[in-house]
Amino acid sequence: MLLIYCPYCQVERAETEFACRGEAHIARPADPSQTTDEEWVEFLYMRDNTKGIAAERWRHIHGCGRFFNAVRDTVSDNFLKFYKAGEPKPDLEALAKEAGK
Amino acid sequence: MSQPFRTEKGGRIDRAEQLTFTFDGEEMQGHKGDTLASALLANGVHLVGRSFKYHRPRGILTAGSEEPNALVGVYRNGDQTPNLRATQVELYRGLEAVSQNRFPSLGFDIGAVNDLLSPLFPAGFYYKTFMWPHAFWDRVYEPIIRSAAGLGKPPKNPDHDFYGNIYAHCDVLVVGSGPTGLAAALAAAETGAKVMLVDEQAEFGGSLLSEAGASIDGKDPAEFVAETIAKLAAMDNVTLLPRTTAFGYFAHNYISLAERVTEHLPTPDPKLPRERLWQVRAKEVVIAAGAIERPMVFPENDRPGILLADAGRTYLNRYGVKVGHKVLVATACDSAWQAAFDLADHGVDVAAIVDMRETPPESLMSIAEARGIRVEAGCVVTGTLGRKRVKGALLGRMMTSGQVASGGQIDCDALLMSGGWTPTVSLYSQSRGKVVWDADKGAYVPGRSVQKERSAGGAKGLYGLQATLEDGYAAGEEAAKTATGKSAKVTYVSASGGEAGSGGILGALPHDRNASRVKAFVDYQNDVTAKDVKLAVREGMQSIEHIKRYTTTGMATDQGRLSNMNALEIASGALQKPMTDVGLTTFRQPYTPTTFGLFAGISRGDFFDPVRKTPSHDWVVENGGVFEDVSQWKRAWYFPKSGEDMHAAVARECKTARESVGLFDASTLGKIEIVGPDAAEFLERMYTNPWKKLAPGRCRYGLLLNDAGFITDDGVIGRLAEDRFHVTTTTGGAPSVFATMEDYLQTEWPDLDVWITSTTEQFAVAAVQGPKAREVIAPFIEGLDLSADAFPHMSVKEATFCGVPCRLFRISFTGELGFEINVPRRHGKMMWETLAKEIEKHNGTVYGTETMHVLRAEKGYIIVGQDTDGTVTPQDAGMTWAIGKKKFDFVGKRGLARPDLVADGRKQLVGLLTKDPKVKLEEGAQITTAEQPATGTPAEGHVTSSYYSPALDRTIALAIVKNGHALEGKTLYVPMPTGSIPVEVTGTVFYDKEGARINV
Amino acid sequence: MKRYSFLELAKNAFSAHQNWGRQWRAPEPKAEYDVVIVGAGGHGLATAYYLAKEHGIRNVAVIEKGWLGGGNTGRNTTIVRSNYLWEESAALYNHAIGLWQNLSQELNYNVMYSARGVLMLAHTVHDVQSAQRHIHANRLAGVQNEWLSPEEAKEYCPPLNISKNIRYPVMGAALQRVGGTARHDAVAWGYARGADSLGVDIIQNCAVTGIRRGQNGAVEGVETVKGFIKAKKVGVVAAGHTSVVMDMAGVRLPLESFPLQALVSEPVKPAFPCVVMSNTIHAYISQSDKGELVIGAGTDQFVSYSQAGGIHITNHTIDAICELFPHFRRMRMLRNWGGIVDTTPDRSPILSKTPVQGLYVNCGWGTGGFKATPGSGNVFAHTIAKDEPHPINAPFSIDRFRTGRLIDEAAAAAVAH
Amino acid sequence: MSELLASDLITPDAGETPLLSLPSISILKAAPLTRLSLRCREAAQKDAGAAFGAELPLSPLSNSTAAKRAALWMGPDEWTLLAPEDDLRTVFDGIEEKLSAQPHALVDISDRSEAVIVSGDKAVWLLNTGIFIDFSLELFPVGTVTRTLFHKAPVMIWRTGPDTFVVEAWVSFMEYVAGLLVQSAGELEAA
Repeated sequence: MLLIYCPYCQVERAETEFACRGEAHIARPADPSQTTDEEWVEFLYMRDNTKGIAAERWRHIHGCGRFFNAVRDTVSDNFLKFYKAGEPKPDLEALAKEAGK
Repeated sequence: MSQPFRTEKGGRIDRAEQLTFTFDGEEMQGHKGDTLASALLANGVHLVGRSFKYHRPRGILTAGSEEPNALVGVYRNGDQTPNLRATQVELYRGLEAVSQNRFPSLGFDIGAVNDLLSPLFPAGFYYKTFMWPHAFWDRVYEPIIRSAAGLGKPPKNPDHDFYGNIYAHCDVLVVGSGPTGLAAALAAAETGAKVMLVDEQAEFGGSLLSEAGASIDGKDPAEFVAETIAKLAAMDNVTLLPRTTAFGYFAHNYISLAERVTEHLPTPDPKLPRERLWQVRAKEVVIAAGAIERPMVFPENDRPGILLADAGRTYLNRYGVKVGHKVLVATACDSAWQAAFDLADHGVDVAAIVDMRETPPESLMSIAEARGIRVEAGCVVTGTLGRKRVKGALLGRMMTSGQVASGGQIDCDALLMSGGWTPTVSLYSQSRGKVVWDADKGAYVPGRSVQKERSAGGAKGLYGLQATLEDGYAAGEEAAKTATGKSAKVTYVSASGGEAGSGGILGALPHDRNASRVKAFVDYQNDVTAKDVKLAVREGMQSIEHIKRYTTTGMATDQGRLSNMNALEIASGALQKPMTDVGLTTFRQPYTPTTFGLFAGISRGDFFDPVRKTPSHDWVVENGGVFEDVSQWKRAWYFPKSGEDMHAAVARECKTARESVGLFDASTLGKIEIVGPDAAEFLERMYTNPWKKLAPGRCRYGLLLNDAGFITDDGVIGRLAEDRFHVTTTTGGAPSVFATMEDYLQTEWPDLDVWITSTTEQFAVAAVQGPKAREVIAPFIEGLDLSADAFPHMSVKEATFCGVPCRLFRISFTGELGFEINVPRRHGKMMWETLAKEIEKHNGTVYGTETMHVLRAEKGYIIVGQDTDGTVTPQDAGMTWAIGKKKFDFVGKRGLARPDLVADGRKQLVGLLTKDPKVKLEEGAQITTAEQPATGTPAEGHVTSSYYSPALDRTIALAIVKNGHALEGKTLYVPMPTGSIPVEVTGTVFYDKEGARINV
Repeated sequence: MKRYSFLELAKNAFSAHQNWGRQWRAPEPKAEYDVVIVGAGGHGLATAYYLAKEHGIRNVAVIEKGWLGGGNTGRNTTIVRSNYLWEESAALYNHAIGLWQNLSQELNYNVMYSARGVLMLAHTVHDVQSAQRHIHANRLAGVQNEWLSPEEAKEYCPPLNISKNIRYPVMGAALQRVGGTARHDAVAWGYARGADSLGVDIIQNCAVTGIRRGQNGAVEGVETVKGFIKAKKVGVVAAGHTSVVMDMAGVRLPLESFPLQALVSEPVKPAFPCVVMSNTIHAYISQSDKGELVIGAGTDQFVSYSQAGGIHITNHTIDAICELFPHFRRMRMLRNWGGIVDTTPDRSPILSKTPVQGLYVNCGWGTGGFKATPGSGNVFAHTIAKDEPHPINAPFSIDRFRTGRLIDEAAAAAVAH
Repeated sequence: MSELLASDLITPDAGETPLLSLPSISILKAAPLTRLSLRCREAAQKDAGAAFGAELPLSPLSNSTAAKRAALWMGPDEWTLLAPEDDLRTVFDGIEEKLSAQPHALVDISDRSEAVIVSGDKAVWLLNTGIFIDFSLELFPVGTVTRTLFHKAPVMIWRTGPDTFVVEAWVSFMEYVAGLLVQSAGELEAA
């Protein structure tokens, strides 16, 4: 059971308070009608499924209810960073270096 | 004295308290402080079980949780627990234990024939045979294999006990309370850190409790233990947990502990849980789990009476039990000599110390000499005599050639062996740490820490009383400092005696016997011999994981804690590769087998999952209603009157609702209040329908898709004000719809000034449906003109019901005149009972979900999840009318334009009428064009809903059918085992097609 | 290859089993192969076996990062069944059942396929509707599946608690009698031995580090820790690691890899005759021939390659087991482990050609791959050999996600009203 | 913030007998309350607090209280406002009026949940039988409020005293929550 920091509540809580919502920073096209089928399937289903350092969406569903993002090493399951929704995607390589990966 | 092998004095047992217990029905005596194992040994009982495969007689091998042989079943007041380690079962008055895996008796076991046939049963034999004749596998071979399976008998009755749970946090968790753990706990505690000390044994102290001849701080080790524990117990920043096993080390320093609360008590208080699960988040962990002794792999090393040397010493010093009267000690390291000396000091005849080493340390030799103990240096045991109890041992002299020459035979009634020590790295391994090979120590020891833990003392291959104490203090101090930043002056104490020894051996010992005929056991419980490991290699198994799986070595209930190192060495020899290239199997949770009930905890019966009830629940129970589970909710299903079956009850409810009036509890429907200047814009983006022009006071049916274009939910949405909507969802869909809305709102459109709040449980909802609906509610509604003109279909207004503020919807899921009254939940019971009484005046009826389904089906209203299944689009469902044509976008709009969603030949929602109006189709039944379709014919579709319609006095059905909308009037078939049923494709509205009844 | 039989066993007993040969070689990779299969799990080994056996393509290598059968093949709960909803799925899994029934004889290796029956419990009215739909669809598709009342279910599985007083009472069950279990390691080993004997090279401890593509974009071979291996065709069967391997060829897939846990109890005397599954309360249980209760848990909610899941997932599963089988509450967990399952949006696998010429992929089995092993390998071999899908796996293309023609097995489990 | 508040706003339901009453722990059903969910952006926070009668706490998991008023932080733009049962209309209308010009959402959720008061030496222990939170006073001081899970049920925990907690749950979950609290406390009666 992971230990997760909520950047809004500013506390660490057990994973069971949170819902993971998959890969982060996949924006819904502003005008879907202008997208090709390939672009739409990319948005709907295609995922990096990264082995290593990746950014993902979490929601503090049994806490403040806010969505936020986290950077996690999917091999060790250790978190490298938590940040609020809307904040830019961090430099994953830099984070990886810090974590000595 | 009834216990012939009990020492005169010494040990930590309470000799004053005599306890009677039974083993296989035979009554015996033991003492408070005994384990079942020590008590059995005190009575001279070594034979306690039979091995898994060959049913060989087996005795107690160890004194700890790694015991592979002495597994027993324990019975107490109707409950039975299999496979308990006798070495861990604390003795209590009246304990009732039985041996396992034998028939008819432990002494005479038919299964033992396997031992004679063993040449036919090498490792993996079952992969090579039992294949012919084909049919014999199911009928003959497998049943035989299965009946031979298993050790103990499974429990026969539901468990009477319950299990507790507690979540805890601490700065430093110390696992193990030997010298290292005690020192660590003390050092950490003195800094003021929150410390938890856990030990799997009944008493704290670990090896210190069986130490003899050493002293700590000038005191007897046991005294040091008592004082230290007393000191710790007095500190309120310390939690002491004996009888508690740290069995799992998970991500982010989450450790799970199993506390045995009542198992050791003769008469447990029924208010206490049998065991308690501790779920601990520790800032730092000190693993002080110590090390365990390794068996020696020589022929017939499994006879009852053969134990590990340290176990023999523990039984002697801690429990006051002599493992035999004439004891042979076989070893390759120093530590076993101490066992011989202690035995001699208790007047036990030590037949000899047989040490593989040519020249054991002089210091030991002289002590042995002083005690007149015969020493056979440079010798190995090459076999043992006896069957149900060891009678003697064959000696072999090691020659420089590496060969072994026969060295005669020595009689004994017990044999203590030691191949050296193996650090307990299980928890470290579970923490995902990678062990590293330490050539000097001849052991795998913890490598770098992956999580916030440190191994100390024996657990990292460090031995000797003084050294382990110091290591413990240091580990405790560091851990506390890392966890809290605090440190304190820790008073180290020093020890004398208990020095670390040297020596040790891995793998199979050399011998002069016929290798192909003798059995030298590596994994006792699974009957894996050195031969088996070599065979696996011969057959091409190169990874230790393959060898393990092929031979099953290390897969017994000790998870290979005793066998892994010896197996590895034998494998590496056979592969002619260094051991480090053979690989290593990983230890997994749980550290020792852990009770299922502990994991399940309070989750049983109604606490298995919350039971959600509506305010009408009690009334429904009192009035004989039958419930159905819908997600976590209990919903009234139907209300049988006396003598009515479901069919009759539902028929009556339907008829009454259409002819007069029906009352239905709609409280479980999801409700979401959407408020803010952008509320309409938000709905516009979420739902397929247009919302901006919907006037306050009006309602509209809303259809929700996912971005793939498929229907996910629906419900009526009322506009209460410019900036306030009351949204309803399906019962099961409520949480996911809310989550989806939050997702889009927070992450896609955070700029919108709108917020959503779940009001599902704010309101109780009564649906009053039928021609008399208006008359039924009129007497209780104030502040609202209910007339058709003033309050037409699809209206919503705030008013009062019996003086209570309510939201009144005029909507219908039946096709009849209908109202849904929302009152604050606390008034729900009142509202329900008021209306239930009122409808009686109109010969109305209460109705449940089944009738609701029939009534809506007669009108062709869909149920999301029943008539749709996640692959259905609005077009498929014939609901194109629900899509706002002029809308720029909505969730699912783009998805709907994908090739397959606009392709021909999609399955579409239609009505079906059986040619024979009496025949009711089965829901889920398949539909074909051919009357007698060949097997494998693709179905044209399936029946989604099917009922008897009282209003039409015939059966009706809804179905998803390929090109269905174009097939109206055509005949299709529903092939059933009993024959094919012809059906006509129709529209989805069966009743009141022009919809006149709804607008009265 | 020395054939296995009881006689052979008896003969070897006299030579103290000194003369058994290797079950498969440990060859060094050749410079070039007609086909390289990436991943020596059951599916990969089966693919190689059928390439050699049915398509005469014997110049094949199976390249494995670790040891063969060490991934999900050796970690699953060994359940075999084919009573899936959609014709496409039923056809695929039923093809596998057909092969299972004769697999021990085919491979001359006892894979212990045990048709003890798979019982799938229904706990709600919606479950019942869903089960009925499956049964009707299966009957038309020629897939064996039948409905049992709670009483009949208990008769088939005596330990089952059908009391009306439990939280989610058993309302009935769908039984597939030809469903059951098989010995997972034996499946990998049997296919390995079979493929090896037909000339296939199984190369273990040889991680793939890259997939080389030529000017025209077509596959040329794979880079490995043991050097470059030329290949006309490459089939990727890497389960949880498929995304990682396919990324080397620049192919994106709709996959997410989740931890999936399983556990076994201590071995006990026979107590459980069949396989029981409950999707509603998430429990899968059977008893191995060794006597262990084999229990499948759910997946964690986040992508992970750690092969370790959270204990709360296990707790929830054991909740359910103890609720359905209250007398197992005193049984004890012996071992708990995790695997990595690659799942697709519609919970159906991908068995398909890819946009890259000569590159084929077999993935997305989620929690249900083991049961399909023979059928999957069989049709994937066909796809590679013929460079076009077998009719059975044609619907399981990558393109279905673009067009929207999903094979949505999760859909039927849609929550109702 | 003191025990006072419990007696000022959170009061045991007069009609109800205690769910549990032991020397070390008591569980009492709380009387009905006015509960409002307020959502708004920063600009409106001051006015909202003024209109309500207790300022909106801005630091996470905190509360602010005044006579017969309590504002609980639920999220960065979400507060639960507590007032006596009878003040519903006045409070609701008061805030609506004051915020009429500013984007916000005010929703009556008085009936959505029920509360029990858990107090006594063993209160923390009892909550920890089902909640994975460190309730030590350093990390969870008096006045802290949070939503979390109690076993399988969503709850709101509000510490109103060192040994006193208000445990709130949606009404249909309360039978589960209260039932488990009472059952788990059972072992405290063991000899």
